[in-house]
Amino acid sequence: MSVKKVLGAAALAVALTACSSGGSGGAGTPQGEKSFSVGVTTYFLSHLTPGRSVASNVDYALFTPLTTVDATSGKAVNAVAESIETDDNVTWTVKIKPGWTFHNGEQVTAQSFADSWNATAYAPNAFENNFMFAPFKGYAELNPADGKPSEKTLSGVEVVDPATLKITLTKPLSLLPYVLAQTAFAPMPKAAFADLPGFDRKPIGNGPYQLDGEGLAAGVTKVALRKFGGYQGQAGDADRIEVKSYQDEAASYRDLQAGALDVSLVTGNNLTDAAARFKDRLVRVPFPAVIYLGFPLWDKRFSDVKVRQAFAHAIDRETIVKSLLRGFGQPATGLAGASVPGGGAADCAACSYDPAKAKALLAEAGGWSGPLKLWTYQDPVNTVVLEAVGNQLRANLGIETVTTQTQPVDQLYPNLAAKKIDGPVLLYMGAGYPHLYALADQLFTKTSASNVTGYDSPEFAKLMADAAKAGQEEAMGLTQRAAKLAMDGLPLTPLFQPVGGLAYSTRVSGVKPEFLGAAVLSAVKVG
Amino acid sequence: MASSTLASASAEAPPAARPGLLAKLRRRPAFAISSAIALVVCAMAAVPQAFAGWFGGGDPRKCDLVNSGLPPAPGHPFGFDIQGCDLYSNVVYGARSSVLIALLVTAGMIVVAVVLGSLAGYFRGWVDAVISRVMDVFFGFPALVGMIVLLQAASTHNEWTVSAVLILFGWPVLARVMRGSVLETATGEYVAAARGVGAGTARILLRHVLPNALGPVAVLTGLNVGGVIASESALTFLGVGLQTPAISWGVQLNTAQQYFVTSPHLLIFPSIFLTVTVLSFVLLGDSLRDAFDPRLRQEVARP
Amino acid sequence: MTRLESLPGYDAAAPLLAVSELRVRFGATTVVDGVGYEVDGGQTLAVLGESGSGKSVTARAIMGLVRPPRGAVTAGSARLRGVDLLTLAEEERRRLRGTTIAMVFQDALSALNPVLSVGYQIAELFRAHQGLSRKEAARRAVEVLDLVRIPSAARRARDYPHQFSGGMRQRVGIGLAIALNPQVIIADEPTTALDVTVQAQIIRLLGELQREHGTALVLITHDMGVVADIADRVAVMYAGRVVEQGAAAEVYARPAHPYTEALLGAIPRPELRGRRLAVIPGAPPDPGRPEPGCRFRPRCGYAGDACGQQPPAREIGPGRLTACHEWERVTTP
Amino acid sequence: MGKYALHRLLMALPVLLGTTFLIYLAVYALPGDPIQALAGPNRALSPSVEQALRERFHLDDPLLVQYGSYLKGLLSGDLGMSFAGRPVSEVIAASWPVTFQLGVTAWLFMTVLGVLLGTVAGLRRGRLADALVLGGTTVVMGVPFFVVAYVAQIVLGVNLGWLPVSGTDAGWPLAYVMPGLVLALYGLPQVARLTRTSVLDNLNADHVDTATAKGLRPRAVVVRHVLRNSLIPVVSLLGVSLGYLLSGTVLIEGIFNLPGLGYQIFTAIPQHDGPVVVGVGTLLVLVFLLVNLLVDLLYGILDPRIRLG
Repeated sequence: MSVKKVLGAAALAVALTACSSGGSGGAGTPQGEKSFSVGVTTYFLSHLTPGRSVASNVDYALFTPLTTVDATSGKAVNAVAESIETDDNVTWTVKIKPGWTFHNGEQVTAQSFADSWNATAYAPNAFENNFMFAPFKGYAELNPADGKPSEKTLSGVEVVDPATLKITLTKPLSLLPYVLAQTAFAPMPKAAFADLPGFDRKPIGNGPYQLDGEGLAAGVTKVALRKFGGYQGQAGDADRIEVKSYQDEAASYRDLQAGALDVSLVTGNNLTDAAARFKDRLVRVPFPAVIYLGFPLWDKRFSDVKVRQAFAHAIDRETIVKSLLRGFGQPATGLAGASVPGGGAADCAACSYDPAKAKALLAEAGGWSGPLKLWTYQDPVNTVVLEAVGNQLRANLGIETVTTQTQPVDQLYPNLAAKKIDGPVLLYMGAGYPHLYALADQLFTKTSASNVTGYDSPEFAKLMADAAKAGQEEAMGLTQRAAKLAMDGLPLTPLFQPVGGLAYSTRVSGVKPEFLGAAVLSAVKVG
Repeated sequence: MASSTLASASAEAPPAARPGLLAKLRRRPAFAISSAIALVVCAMAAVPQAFAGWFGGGDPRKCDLVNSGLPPAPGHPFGFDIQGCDLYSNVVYGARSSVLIALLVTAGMIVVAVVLGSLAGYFRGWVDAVISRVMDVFFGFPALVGMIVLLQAASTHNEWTVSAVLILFGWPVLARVMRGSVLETATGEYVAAARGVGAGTARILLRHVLPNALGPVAVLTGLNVGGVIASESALTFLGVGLQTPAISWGVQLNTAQQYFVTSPHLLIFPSIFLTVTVLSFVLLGDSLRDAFDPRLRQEVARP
Repeated sequence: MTRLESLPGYDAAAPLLAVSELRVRFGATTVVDGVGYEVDGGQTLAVLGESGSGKSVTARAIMGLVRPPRGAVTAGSARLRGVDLLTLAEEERRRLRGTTIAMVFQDALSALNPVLSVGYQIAELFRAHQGLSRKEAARRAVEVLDLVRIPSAARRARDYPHQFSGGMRQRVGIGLAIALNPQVIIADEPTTALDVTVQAQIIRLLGELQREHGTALVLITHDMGVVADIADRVAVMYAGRVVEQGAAAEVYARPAHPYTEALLGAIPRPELRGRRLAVIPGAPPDPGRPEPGCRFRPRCGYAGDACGQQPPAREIGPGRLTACHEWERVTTP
Repeated sequence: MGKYALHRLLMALPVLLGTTFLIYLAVYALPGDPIQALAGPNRALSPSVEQALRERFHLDDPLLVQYGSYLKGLLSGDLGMSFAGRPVSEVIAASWPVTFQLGVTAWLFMTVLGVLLGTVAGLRRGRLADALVLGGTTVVMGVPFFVVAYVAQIVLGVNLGWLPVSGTDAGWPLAYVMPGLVLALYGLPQVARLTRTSVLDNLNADHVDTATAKGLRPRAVVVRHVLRNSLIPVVSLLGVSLGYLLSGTVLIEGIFNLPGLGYQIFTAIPQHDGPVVVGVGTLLVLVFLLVNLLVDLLYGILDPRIRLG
């Protein structure tokens, strides 16, 4: 073996790979075809099966569920559903519009929905969205505490005829149309069940766009969507959409700046830069979520509501949002922001900044002794906000030693569940569907997995149950009363409602956010 | 016929005493500058309060969010960090964890490397085989990946855990050099002589082998200090090292990366301090090595 | 070879190699301080002195190996038949190296490139100076190895320096020097690194080659015993100066400098067996801190008041020089 | 030499085995719940799905049983399934070309630039070029790489628009120039400095005097007798520095959005995705060992004094 040979082999290898990758990159688009590219985080492209999807804008481009939530009115409106009717909020009859087909031409029928839902609700499939089917009758049989499930289908989902679906719940849920708007409840064609892993990579949906090319595979950072000609809803404008995945929004924003991308989410400090750089091509997106400081109610030091009120009053939300977040956020005056239907009320009395009152309340409660530890999970924004909160608590309450601790998500949540966290914890909670009920339910219902404070109020539970039974208008009022009640109990104090941004290049227009903040792909206009 | 030579005839007189190492070092400007900087950094670490107050600020914890991310202003030469604290005093206090970690890691690595390196080099045979293979594992394994895994696993992130991880992945380089030099020394004639007069293993190791084998390791460790400080900041930057409210350059840089575009001074000032510190330690190590043992250049090249 | 004649200052009557008033500085230290010696074709000049006396530096200066930043030749001349090497253009000088004047180094192991075969290293000479093809040069290299009595030269030409024994390696070193048949060979302690028995062989080989080609040989050594047999003339150096010079037999028989005398006392001789060797008390002066007067004074048994002055080189016989105020006392038995 | 190579390969086996076990142990020992990591911060899996996942990935088995079945799979060529439900072999197949191209690019930059700068500095010792190289490389050693990466992205990518900011769209070499350069900065100072000292050592070596005394042209002396000898120790550094490069891909691929092995391993760690971490990690170690074996063989060819075996 000679040196020359070794070098020669290396050079050859480089040349070969250069050729092979050169071929795949920069595939030209035919003349006259309207196309644009959009950046998303890798999380958006983790899975594309309805039962595993994360309800991202890509999911909504590929699938259209029974309903959608109208971004302007905040109401659930019919999509594939012709009508959704109920008398008691327990038994529901869904009529399906005729003429809808999957990308492979298969008819979208009641059976398509039933198949999809059964697959997700069936525990051994281990689809991540399985938990969403808990309100359905028959869920328990498919998800026994141990052993194999005795059934393979939900008894609460009944195909009456190809156009009619009958849904039975275990208890009333007036907000079902909102729930059904998530891609977890989208239909699946027969072809999917021959090869579920294959379907997850390259799903056949019923949405305005279909997946082009290979689809998802390990190491794929880019998928192409092509306009689906047979779509029955509002068709998209672009013929082709290139979806690129990034580790975080900052990376995709950098590509947007460099002109390699047309639409990108913007978060954190990049918003300030984007506001200056993109001006009117930056859309402010209020997220249907809240960032809050939760109190460990199992910790004796926080059992007195006055202590919790003192903490709540000692935090200067305005300044945190203005200085730290550069105005991209909504200082919380209540649980939910105006972007969440039913939200926007100033239901948090203790959320006003009042250091004097805070000190007085703490003194009344017997003062504070010893160190204070604040917790959150690893996230750049959380960490910075938590540190600011710590500084304010130290300054305004006179607590000497305030430390902060961050843990990975997979450590923090189990520790919270085991009540091993010994201080207030800063967390993010997004509404599962666009309704105040969702947020209140997730945070305060005793059995909810995301009720981390241990809040337990029969009065609250009663109001929520009433709301679930009531009609939509009445339900809203009841939910708001429940939220106010919880806020008075103050198991947690909201800090702010996060605001993100969507920035876009001059090549596109009509960029508007969907419920989770990402751009509605079918609404983007090219040129 | 044993031909005597002039050299042997006059060799009794020692060659005009080796010019003092210190004198030799002092003549190098790189040494003078780098050791001065290193001393200042160490002083900062020991008594930050003496430096922090120079411009009127002084308390790194005195923060006002209103000033969040503001650029340099009178009395605040480096501006304010994102929490509205005086950045200058924070950067000064940041020296502490860097220096502490550098000390801990250096000490730890020397201990581990000396123990394992001597065992392998002195006893050879299977002891050497096992220790050498373990070293191979650590050499081949992408150290950064290993460190991330372990630090993810650690439930606390302070100077001690970060140091422990850095030691774990840093010792093999030193141990290999130690092993080599013990191997060389242990075959030396005076060791054979010591063994000949019946000295015990422990005595031979401690009295004869170690003192002679330690030199290269000590110098190499000196070279390493800059790298340790840089590694700490890299780990912290990745979010697995130190965490707020710890004050460290890595933490400051980690926070600053999000604000790089709008508040570049948050990145620039800690970077300058970090760079200058690492540089001074690297240069210091360089000069020490050149002065003490030019032979080591080869060893460093072939760890 | 004919090149020398076309160079400025050529004088067929001048000695083959004449060094005069050569000064070399390393940094601020003058390590060669006005050295001069001459040697003609067919002659062997032994340059004697202990390590650090400047004998090797003088040789390297003649070869043009003393260059900034390490050191510089500050004065003097080194003439080949009248052509001053030191003022010659570098390219002209390069053409003379190897062809007209060549050098054998002290330690052949370090003087040979460890990663090139010895054949290649000798062949380089033919390629550089005679423009031979790679193949032809290789053939000639084998001839050279044969000439320096390396057994199975053709095979060994492909070997690397570390594969040779010390003596064989020095033969290769000599081969490098004689390959192009130069007129002057400077051998810098060619036997120091070798076993005693091998030393004699190497010296004998050098002597034979010199006689065959009528070369001028400058043999640098600190070992008087080695050169006693083959040297025609001797120059003794001490602390950067030549302290005594003359025909070998004369110098050996009647040293005219206390240092030479002491050196001779340091040669073990069969008739002195059983007695202690003479040892020169004290250490050579530190060239970095020169003291006024005779450099040897601190170690000299003859030192008198005059020795406070630098002794000039005085001619005390035909071709016989000494730099000692008290030389007459030294020569008087 | 063949025997030596075989011996080295055999020695690599226990090292590889040890590596897989250590990685497995580390991933196993990670506190926190892999299932929670899978679900993300805002989603709670139902207990039944959790149970199904635990069974699917054998999360409830003791460490040795898990490791045993992993090894069993490994022997039959099965690297296991990632948590995302894709075969690890597929993950590796998809990612290695990216890492390979990145690694080769960075290696080329490091070698060519490092040797060039080191040689110039060595030959021009004490002059401006030397000072510039020495100063430049020390600064590079001190500046945190991520600062370099961000600045490069903003300046070269966003402001000047010369190079793509991230991703592999532009293909080799364009997409790999910036990340390759940043990655090369890891080892570049060492290579340049070693080349410089090595050139200096050789310039002062006796055999260079011999070559000069032979009357060779100055260029021949420098090329054949100084550079050739100087590069030998550099070759061995190139092997060792591959370790740094592979480590560095973990960071660089993240920052530059390159879906390579380092990126996979970096995202797999917080997910507790043992099969991916072990598979990719072991592959990286294997590559390191093989390249170093090659380097040592090459060393033996370049330097006849080294006897392998």
